[in-house]
Amino acid sequence: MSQSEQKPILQVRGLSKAFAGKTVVHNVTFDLHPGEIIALVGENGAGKSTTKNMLCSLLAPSEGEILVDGQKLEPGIGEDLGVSAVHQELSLFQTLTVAENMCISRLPGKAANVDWAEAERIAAEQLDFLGIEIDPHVTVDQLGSGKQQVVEIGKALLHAEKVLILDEPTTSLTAVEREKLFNILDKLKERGLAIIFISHFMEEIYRVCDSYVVLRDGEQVGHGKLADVPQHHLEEMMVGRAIGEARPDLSEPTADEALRVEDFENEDFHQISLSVKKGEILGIAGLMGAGRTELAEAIFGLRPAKGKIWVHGQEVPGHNVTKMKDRNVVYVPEDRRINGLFLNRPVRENLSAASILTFVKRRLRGIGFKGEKRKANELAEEMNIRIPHIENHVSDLSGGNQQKVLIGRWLVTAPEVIILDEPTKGVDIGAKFDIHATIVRLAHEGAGVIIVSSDLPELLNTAHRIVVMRKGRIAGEFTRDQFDPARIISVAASEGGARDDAA
Amino acid sequence: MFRSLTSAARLYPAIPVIVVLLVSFSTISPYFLNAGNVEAMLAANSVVLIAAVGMTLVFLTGGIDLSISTVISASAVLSGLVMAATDNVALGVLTAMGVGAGFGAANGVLIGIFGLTPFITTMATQLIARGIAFVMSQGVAVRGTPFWVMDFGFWVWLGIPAVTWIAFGVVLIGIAALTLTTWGREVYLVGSNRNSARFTGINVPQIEFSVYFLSGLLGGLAGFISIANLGNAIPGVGDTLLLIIIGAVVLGGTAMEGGEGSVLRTLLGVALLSILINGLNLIGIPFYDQLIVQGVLIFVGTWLAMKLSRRRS
Amino acid sequence: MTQLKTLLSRQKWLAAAIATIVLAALLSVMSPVFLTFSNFQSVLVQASVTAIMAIGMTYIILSGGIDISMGAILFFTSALFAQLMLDTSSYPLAFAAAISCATLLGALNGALVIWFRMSPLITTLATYSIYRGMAIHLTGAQNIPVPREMGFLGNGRILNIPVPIILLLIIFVIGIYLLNKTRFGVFVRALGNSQRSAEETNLPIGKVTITAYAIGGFVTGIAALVLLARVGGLQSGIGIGIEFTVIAAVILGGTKLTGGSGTIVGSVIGAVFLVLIDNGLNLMNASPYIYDIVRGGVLLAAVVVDRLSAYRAEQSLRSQRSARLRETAQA
Amino acid sequence: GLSVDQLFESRVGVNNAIHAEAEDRGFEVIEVVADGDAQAQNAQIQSLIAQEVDAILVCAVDQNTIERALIAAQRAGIPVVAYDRDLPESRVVQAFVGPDSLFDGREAGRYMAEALSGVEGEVVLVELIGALNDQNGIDRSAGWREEIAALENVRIIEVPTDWDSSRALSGTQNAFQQSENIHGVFAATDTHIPAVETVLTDLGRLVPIGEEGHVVVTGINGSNDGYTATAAGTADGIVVMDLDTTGRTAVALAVELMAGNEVPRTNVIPGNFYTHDNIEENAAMIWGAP
Ligand SMILES: Nc1ncnc2c1ncn2[C@@H]1O[C@H](COP(=O)(O)OP(=O)(O)OP(=O)(O)O)[C@@H](O)[C@H]1O
Ligand SMILES: Nc1ncnc2c1ncn2[C@@H]1O[C@H](COP(=O)(O)OP(=O)(O)OP(=O)(O)O)[C@@H](O)[C@H]1O
Ligand SMILES: [Mg+2]
Ligand SMILES: [Mg+2]
Repeated sequence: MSQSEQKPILQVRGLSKAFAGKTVVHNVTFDLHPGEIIALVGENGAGKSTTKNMLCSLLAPSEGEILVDGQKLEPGIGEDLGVSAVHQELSLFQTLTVAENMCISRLPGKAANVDWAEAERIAAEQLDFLGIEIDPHVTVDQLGSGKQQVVEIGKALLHAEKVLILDEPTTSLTAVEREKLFNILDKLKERGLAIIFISHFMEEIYRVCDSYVVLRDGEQVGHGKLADVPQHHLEEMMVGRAIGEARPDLSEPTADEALRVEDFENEDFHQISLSVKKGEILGIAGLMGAGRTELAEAIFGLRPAKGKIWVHGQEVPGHNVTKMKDRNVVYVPEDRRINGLFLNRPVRENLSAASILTFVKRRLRGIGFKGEKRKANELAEEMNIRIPHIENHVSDLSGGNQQKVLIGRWLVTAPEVIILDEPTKGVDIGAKFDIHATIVRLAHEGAGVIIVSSDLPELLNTAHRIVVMRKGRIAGEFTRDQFDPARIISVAASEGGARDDAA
Repeated sequence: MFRSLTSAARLYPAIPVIVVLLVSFSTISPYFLNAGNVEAMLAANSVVLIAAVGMTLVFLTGGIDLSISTVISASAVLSGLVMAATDNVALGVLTAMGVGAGFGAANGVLIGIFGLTPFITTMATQLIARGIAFVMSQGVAVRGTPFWVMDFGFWVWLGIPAVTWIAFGVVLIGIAALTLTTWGREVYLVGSNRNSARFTGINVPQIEFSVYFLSGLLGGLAGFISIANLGNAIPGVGDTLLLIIIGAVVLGGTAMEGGEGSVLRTLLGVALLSILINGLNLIGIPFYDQLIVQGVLIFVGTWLAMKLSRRRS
Repeated sequence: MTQLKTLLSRQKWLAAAIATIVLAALLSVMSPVFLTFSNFQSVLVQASVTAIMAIGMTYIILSGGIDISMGAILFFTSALFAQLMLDTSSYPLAFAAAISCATLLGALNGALVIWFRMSPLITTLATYSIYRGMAIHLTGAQNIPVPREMGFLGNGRILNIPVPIILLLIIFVIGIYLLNKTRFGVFVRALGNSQRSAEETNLPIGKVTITAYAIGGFVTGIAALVLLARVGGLQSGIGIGIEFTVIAAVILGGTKLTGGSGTIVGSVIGAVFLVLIDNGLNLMNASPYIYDIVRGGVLLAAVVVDRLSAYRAEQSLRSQRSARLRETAQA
Repeated sequence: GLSVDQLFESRVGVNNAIHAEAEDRGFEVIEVVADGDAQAQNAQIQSLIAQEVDAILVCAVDQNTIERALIAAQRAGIPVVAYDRDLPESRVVQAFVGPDSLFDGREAGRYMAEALSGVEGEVVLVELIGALNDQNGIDRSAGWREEIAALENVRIIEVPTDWDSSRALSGTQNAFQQSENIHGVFAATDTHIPAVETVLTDLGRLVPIGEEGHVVVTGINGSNDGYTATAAGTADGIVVMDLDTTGRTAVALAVELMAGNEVPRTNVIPGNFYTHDNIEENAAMIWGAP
């Protein structure tokens, strides 16, 4: 209890923000003490990232004030006051090197003569502290998204003297790296850094945080010590209603094969053979850079690969995206902003993009989009996508809602084989529950499902079978009765883990 | 009523600017709304309008077609030569469209299929088209255009020249194709995010090919229209048009980054630019001061337009 | 060999360099005088104006912008210089006015882009028209001769090296230093990568953008004086249209049109490449009518070479990676 | 109504004369500039017609593509005078006043042919060609070549310039790389002469008239550039156009036509050839002279 007697390092008073007249954050008030980790939780679109943006002085609040160490936070001076943040959408510069990225806002040496050797040393030291092997010389675009996230965290840590804000920092990390990060947070806490931690993973929150602030539709609906609230209570505060135990019933897979690949091979994976039955959900686990995404993309025909592939027992010669789509195979990509969404197009068009021909009624084939709006609205409702209007650009949505748009797009195509890559990345518990339910329902209806996920509990929850990949090869397979988190992780991580970077 | 007016102004931010220009020019100069002046303005801008529709398609996918200006010249010259030799107008139209389509297809294959950068590639084809126009014509106008073609340039229906009707037709087809067909939708999606388009199973090379192809085709048509307008085909006819075409498209509100814009906006952009230039001429300020005013108005117009459309979202 | 390919994928300007060497080799076979020292020097002198401007344009494009008005700035600067020389005959005044005016006009482009959050293309299209109008307004479309001794900038020699080449070298060295060793240089490259990230990282976006455009203006001012000195006097419309050649040089040199990655070396090589085409045509006494066709053809060949080399490099990276994968699989 | 193709020095010279003459006679001039765009010029002429001007003076962007607009002028009963650039095919233009470019070219050519007639062996000449689509430029070159043909063993290096001095510059530079012993340079416009001087200076071959190794340089126009170079003796001679007379005649013709009088169709104002020896005493006759 010594914390609350200390002077708070960050005071947030009546913070509000409105975009074009619509209030998205309203009257948020809390204190943060040195050495305290506070969880900022809420559903998708609750206003967490907006709050973060105000706290690191990227956005000016409409009302209220923020005091850092007693000093008022003015726009743009966050870093000078020792506040820094890891943003939900990475803010790295792809063609700059790791060292350049990490040191960019405080380059060593003079403005007219930057000391690059020093910058590289600082970066290397920081990466070392984070316990990950990344060459500070390589450009960021050569790193996988997991490593990029680590770089981003390292960058923020370099400048966080008083307050560090982490907005969903673990979405691209696997269990091993997450644990590393949490240990680091513990260390930082001991050093007296104050941390705001935004996450949709309840286990993580209970693992690292001391207290919590709950936002619902922009309102602060709860604030206190974590030790005082049980998890289900916290969840209820976020959602505003009681939620049931999220354990979907799995159906029995049939004997028919939905998809089969044999001897798949390219520069990212080696000798892969696997099959999914109709009605079966196959999980693929592995560390970052294990080659799961590449495999999934290759199966869908987005990357060249040697090997054979069967859909519904029929071989697909010279397979490519069009052929796979024609056979009702779909792929929901991992990175929604880069490979998934059309950010400056309306939600409606994003939902219909994969199935324009079947999405709407047409009198003449290929002409007119009658009924598109209605169907898009229905789908948005079905997926529980929160948007003011179906014509809003996708970029206006919160992260979780964007993810739902992406999944919704593919679900309307009535897929028979569906490959999902990190399907619940950045999605709140309610939405995650919805998405899992949808996946299970698809399996019930006879689709073959492959889920690639770094969120092990998710796989344990939904999969019939888990295949573990390591360095581009299949390193193990577990059926439901053999599920054991510790063993799965050890199979994924043995021999030291991830691939080297710097190809 | 008022609401729908303001919302139209937000969607098509060029409209209020056009209205202001129209009102002020017609007050200052009694000749501005004179039928002859309006006809001349419409006819002269039909070439730019047709080409700008092509450029809009390319812009929507995030590309650029620098060759469209000299494709106009090349197709005009070749079509002029064919007509001079055969006295056959249909053959002339076919040649113009064929030459345009040829260049369009070349750009389409190089950029869409082989993935070359649009800027340099179309700059190269721009030079080649210009060279062909000059080689074939030996630098001078191709004479011997059938009388019918020139006469066609004079036709006026409902106060609007025939060539302008053709341009309007192109605009209408462009609007329909972009808003009503799957192809149009895919053009927007490719421009919005190529990766996502590929991951969604859209045939990106095909879409890119198609926009450059159509841009070339429209360049060809514009080349033929230039013959009708001018009476003869000249090898330098398109040279000066490139910046005007790009200016009109961007002024209308179609972004070069892709995924945003429309043919209707381009129509308004062309209208705005041509009203501006014509009006400034009538007011009688010297040429070089017109350039300055034009520049300022292009800037202010686009800025206002952006302000208005920002407020919408 | 594989190393070369890897290098190719990293250093994008190498492709342009190779294309230039191939073109030079071709020309030396076709024309005996091509490989003379004096022709080499003459090519460099001819490329100097474009190359100097391309260095500035590289900053602008790297930062995610573009400047269509560069040619008009060149025109206006030349006009201002010539007019001032005519009126006052004062070199210091004319030089200072021309260079600072060019820098200012460049900076104004940047400022408009930043203050009004406008697309660089439309902004500089507008200023292109404005600057050009200002230039004609200033001189009334008259030609104005410049004093003979001005010629020193155009064809004087220091240590037997032509002055334009010296100027190019100086700007080249400063350009490289600025881009690679200073804070500003990193910021420029960062800005072109992602505007959003730059905002979130709290970079001084306004200052960096304005400076990049100002540099473009500054070097255009220098290029204007060199060109003026070489051409011998102001001509109405001088420099109009040169921006496309400059942009082409930059893009040929491997800089991405959308910003973020590119090099100064590449841009200079690109400028030399473009001059070589004309040099070759002149040397071979080609018919004036086919100039554009050959230019277009060679330009096309250059992009194809660039694309092919990138493709080959990618392929070799792939095969290296799969070989490594197979090794670990066997281990 | 004054419809101009493009603004540059010599055109402005004629335009000024037109403005002056028209003012003397009490007319108002509406000037429009097409900036090299044939379509724009058509539209501009039609808006001049719409403004009910009394007469149209036109310098066409392209001689063959302006007929459409001119026919409209004819229908509206507005007389049309072409200046500087003839419209030989036009059925509308009632009078033309301007240079005789073939004649001017011949003048420059004759001088060069004579000056080089004593050269033994091959004579190498550089020809700086104007814009490929400008009849005046084409005619100047054609006239020059007619006279050059008098030389027996001659080789001509063509350099296209598009009237652009920087292209003239690099073209000349490359031409001199290609051939060591160039004897003469012909510039379709004498504004390119300073660029030629730059190249000659580069090569250390800028030798005044009469001295060993002098390169014969002639041009057409009458600009300050040409005047200065000729007076200094680095250029041999230039053909000077009479801009003032051209402009004033154009207005005079238009006034006659407005009054319903007959005028001669073609009124050429041939240029005068001045050499190093006589240029300074005739400075008053040269529009570009200071
Ligand atoms: N620039 C903006 N303009 C308009 N509305 C916005 C803007 N940025 C965010 N919003 C809206 O504000 C609300 C809060 O968004 P925010 O990103 O803060 O949510 P979040 O809690 O971070 O959600 P998630 O967990 O999905 O990341 C959302 O409804 C979003 O649509
Ligand atoms: N060592 C590497 N060399 C080159 N590229 C890599 C390397 N590791 C990852 N990548 C690239 O980074 C992208 C995503 O990698 P990331 O590390 O996020 O993989 P992941 O999704 O976490 O794991 P997996 O690859 O198993 O799906 C892929 O496109 C991949 O090609
Ligand atoms: Mg968020
Ligand atoms: Mg992955």
